Amino acid sequence: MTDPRSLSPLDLDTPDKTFLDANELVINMGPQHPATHGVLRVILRLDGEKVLGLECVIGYLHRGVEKIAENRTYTMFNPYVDRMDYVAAVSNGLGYCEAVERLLSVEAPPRAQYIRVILTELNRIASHQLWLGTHALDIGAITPLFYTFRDREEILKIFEKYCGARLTTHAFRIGGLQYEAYDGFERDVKNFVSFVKPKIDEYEELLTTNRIWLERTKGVGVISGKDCIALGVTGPVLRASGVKWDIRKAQPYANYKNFDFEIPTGENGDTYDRYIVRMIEMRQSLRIIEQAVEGIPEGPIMAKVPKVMKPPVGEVYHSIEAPKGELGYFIVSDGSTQPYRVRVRPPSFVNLQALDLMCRDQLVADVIAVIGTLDIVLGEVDR
Amino acid sequence: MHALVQYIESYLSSDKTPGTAGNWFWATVYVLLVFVGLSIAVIAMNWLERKILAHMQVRLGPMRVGPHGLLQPIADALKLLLKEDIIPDGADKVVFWIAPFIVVLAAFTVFVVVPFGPTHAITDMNIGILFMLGVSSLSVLGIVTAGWASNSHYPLIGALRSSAQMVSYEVAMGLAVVSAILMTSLNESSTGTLSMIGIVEAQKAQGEWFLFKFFPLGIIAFAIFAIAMVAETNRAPFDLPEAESELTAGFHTEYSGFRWSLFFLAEYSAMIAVSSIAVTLWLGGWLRPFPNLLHGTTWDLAFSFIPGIAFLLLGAMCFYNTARMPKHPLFKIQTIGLAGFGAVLALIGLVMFLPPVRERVGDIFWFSAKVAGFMYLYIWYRGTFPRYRFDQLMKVGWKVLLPTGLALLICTALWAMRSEVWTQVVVPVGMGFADFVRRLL
Amino acid sequence: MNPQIAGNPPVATPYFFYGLAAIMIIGGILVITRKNAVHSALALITTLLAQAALYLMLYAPFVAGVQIILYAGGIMVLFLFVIMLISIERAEKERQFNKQWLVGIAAAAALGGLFITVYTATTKGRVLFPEGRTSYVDMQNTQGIANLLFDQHGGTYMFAFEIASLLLLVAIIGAVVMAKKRI
Amino acid sequence: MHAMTDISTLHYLVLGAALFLLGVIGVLTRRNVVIVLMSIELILNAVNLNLVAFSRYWQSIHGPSALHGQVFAIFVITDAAAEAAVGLGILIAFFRNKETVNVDEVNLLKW
Repeated sequence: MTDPRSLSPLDLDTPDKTFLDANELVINMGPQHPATHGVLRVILRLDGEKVLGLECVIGYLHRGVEKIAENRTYTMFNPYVDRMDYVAAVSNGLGYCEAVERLLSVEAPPRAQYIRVILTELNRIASHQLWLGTHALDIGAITPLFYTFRDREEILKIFEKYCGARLTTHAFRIGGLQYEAYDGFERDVKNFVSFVKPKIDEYEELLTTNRIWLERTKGVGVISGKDCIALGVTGPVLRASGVKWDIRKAQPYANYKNFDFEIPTGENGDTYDRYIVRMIEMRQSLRIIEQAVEGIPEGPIMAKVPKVMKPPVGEVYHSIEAPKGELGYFIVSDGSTQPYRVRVRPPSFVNLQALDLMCRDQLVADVIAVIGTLDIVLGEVDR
Repeated sequence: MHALVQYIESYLSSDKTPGTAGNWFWATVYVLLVFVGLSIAVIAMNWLERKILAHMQVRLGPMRVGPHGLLQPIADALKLLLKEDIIPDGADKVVFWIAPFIVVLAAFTVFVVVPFGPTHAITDMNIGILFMLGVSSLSVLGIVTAGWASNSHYPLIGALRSSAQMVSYEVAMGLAVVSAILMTSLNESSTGTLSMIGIVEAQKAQGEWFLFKFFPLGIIAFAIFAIAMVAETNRAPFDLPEAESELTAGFHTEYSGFRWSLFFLAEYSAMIAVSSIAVTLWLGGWLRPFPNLLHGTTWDLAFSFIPGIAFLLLGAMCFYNTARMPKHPLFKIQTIGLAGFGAVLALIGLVMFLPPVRERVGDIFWFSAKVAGFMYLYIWYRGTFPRYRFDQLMKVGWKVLLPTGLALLICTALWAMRSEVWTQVVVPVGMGFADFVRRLL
Repeated sequence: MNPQIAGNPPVATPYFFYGLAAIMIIGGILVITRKNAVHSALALITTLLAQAALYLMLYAPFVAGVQIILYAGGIMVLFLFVIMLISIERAEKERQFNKQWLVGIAAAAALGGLFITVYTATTKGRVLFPEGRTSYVDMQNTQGIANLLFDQHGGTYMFAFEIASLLLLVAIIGAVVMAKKRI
Repeated sequence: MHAMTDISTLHYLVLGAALFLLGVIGVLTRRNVVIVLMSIELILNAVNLNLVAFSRYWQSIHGPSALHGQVFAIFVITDAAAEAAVGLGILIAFFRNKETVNVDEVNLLKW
């Protein structure tokens, strides 16, 4: 495997003159393309169908979220983070709230922690379900999409019941929770867990041993653990390459250290391993949810935080394990009500860097598979 | 008037196809009938595919236009006809204009030789199967030119993919077809035939469908054909030329409105055409199940009731769903419509019980039923399989299907001549070897 | 025309011949005059299909089938494939005819003149092909060709057939060697 | 059937000769190799048409099994397939090296 740092950027204007080739072709995939998951534009240089190199053009969804943060109070900025990774809004909120809590040196009460974990893990399942559906759709299996959306609906219903929103949930507040869990929350979650377990088997039945699926995913978009670390790739992609790194275990936040779960890792770092890792992660999330919902303690849901937040001068970097990888918030406070600077380390953005490395010498169809397997959300890439 | 009735009656009792009899009038009528029937089949297929796929994917599919979306295809057709016909700037206008017509012509012309019954074909050609394969392979020209004329990268890649794919799978398909044609020559005069009607007659004479002939060779040939025909028609899991997640829509990305609908029409009629080939070659064409095992007037009578019963069942299904319709004034028209549709189906079913009709529709019914089975398979594939990658597709075509087809052809030939092989090759060689061994000792 | 010889009725009326002949000639002219190679190829396909129809009129359905499946469906797809592989935008803007085009046309005209001369010299008032109606046995064309190619006792053209298969093998290998970048 | 309206072998020969001449003109005057190859196909087809027409003539004399002309036509088609495959292969190799498809630029015996 080549060192990712040695890859030269794609020279689009001057094709490779050492060998004149009739087949060389530069095509624009996106920004309007069914398989680039939003408004990603990929410039591909092809030799027939083989990818010689590619370049991602991003920024079509740029809204200046980080800059907006500088003009909002800490509380006011909270809903904005939901709009980054909009399929995993709960995780985004968790990361932001915990970062500000660390800045304020407060900690959410245990009950809030438990409910946070439940919602975040539910969100992880929802995010993985959406990933699975769209990824399978990209590879040509249209049916799993509907299965996963059917089941994701149940999670969204719980979110809706809890906080009134389905997608951009804004479920957490700095210092705890805004809302107490509604009546029957625990029952709903338990029902969901028992409902979704056989459904995950159903997805696997359609795909895991499907010969075409195996051919399309095995050995496709291989990336080694070393390259992943060099590129800063995190999340299931990193774990599928054999690196056992999950921030929930490595730097436990919320109260993940109280829960018993495993970190799945792959061996080959190919698309199939990433698929398997995510499937196992869904089951592990269910395990966490089961434990959490059994052990929700009674108590307050909000820590003591001032109405007007003025964190002390300083900076904090707090990262959590979002469904897509390490989601980090770097917040600099100048002691005022508004952050001096917020820098988000979005997993999608960093993971997208590996696309070129993973796609070299593969076919066009593999680019689609790799974009799918990276599980990017353009809202998060562009911010 | 009486003369006309007599004329029609004389035709109905004819034992020749209109083309063979040289009767241009009936040939024209047949052409029109096939054209209309095919269009209806494509429309029905459109609705069925959406409904069946929807039910496989835990959703309802079209439900708004007409009861259970029955009028959806018509609404779609209207929409497509009214849409603006966009020819991209920089496209080769003439070729862009012609390409869809090439595809449609190729897809429709093959039905000239499709035998819906012993006399129910437009004509019976000496080269029937060759004609079908040849003309259906012309559609690749339309696809390639469509992709090229669009002057855009995605259609061009789609066109290149489809030309490579269709040419590759034609080879395997041809080998499978040859092995079936070889089976037609197993008679006293050892003369085979390429005629579509002749192939079915041969199956009738030999008393078994070629699917079960030389078990398992017939089934293997059928399997090769069944895989290759999906690739030939660019359907899932071999739908790379129009892979929407990769090439947006492949060769017809730049097409819209009426021209796009021509591609759609061609795709579905090509599906029906290749299924007809499969049915004719391996599934006994128009023959009803067990024509030899369960023969005799009683069985004939029993089987002749099945078409009517099938339509009655469809009608009953409609009535059942009418009863399940929501009792809401808004659904009144839809309920009535569904009931009316059911009544029409039931009426057709009843008409099919009339002796003169009963005796004549059996062929067409069994042929259509077998083709419908293939159509269902197409939908099922689409709901189940992911898409192959291009190199894997080529690997399957050249490294799996082609060698299997070649081996199969040799095996079929050897099996067909097994007595000759035994007496003229195995026995003499064995004797010679035995002699050699004896001398050695 | 000898009315005594029994035969089949013609497949189609003579007008079909003239129509098809016109299509073929126009197609042929378009093949050699179009700037765009794809247009040429399409014209050639039209010509080939019209010729397949003429084969049918000549009671040669098998050749017609082979013409459609091999020529129109196989060779021409190959042509189109290659035309699309090589970009032709540049070729279109260039001069279409070479420098000796006048000589070429003159040579072709001379050849045409030769044909006419030979025809007039040989006929001298005689009917060139005093043919009767073909007694074409229905549904026997393919079988007849098969008998000639591989009869039970070694068909007349069995050896030629095998040589042709060898030729195709050589062509396959040759094409692969030529077209592949690195072998 | 009226003799005037019947299509004789000669009709086909004239058509074949016309196509042959068109093909010759194409081969001799065009620069684009692809079109030159297509003109060769035109010539081969003209020959084929003659062969099949002769075959009909032969059949009318020697009976329906005298199909030698048609067998020949099939061999010619086989040959055309081989020729097209190799010719286009050469063309691709040529284009890859010289980036042109003009036949009068093939003036080197090596590249």
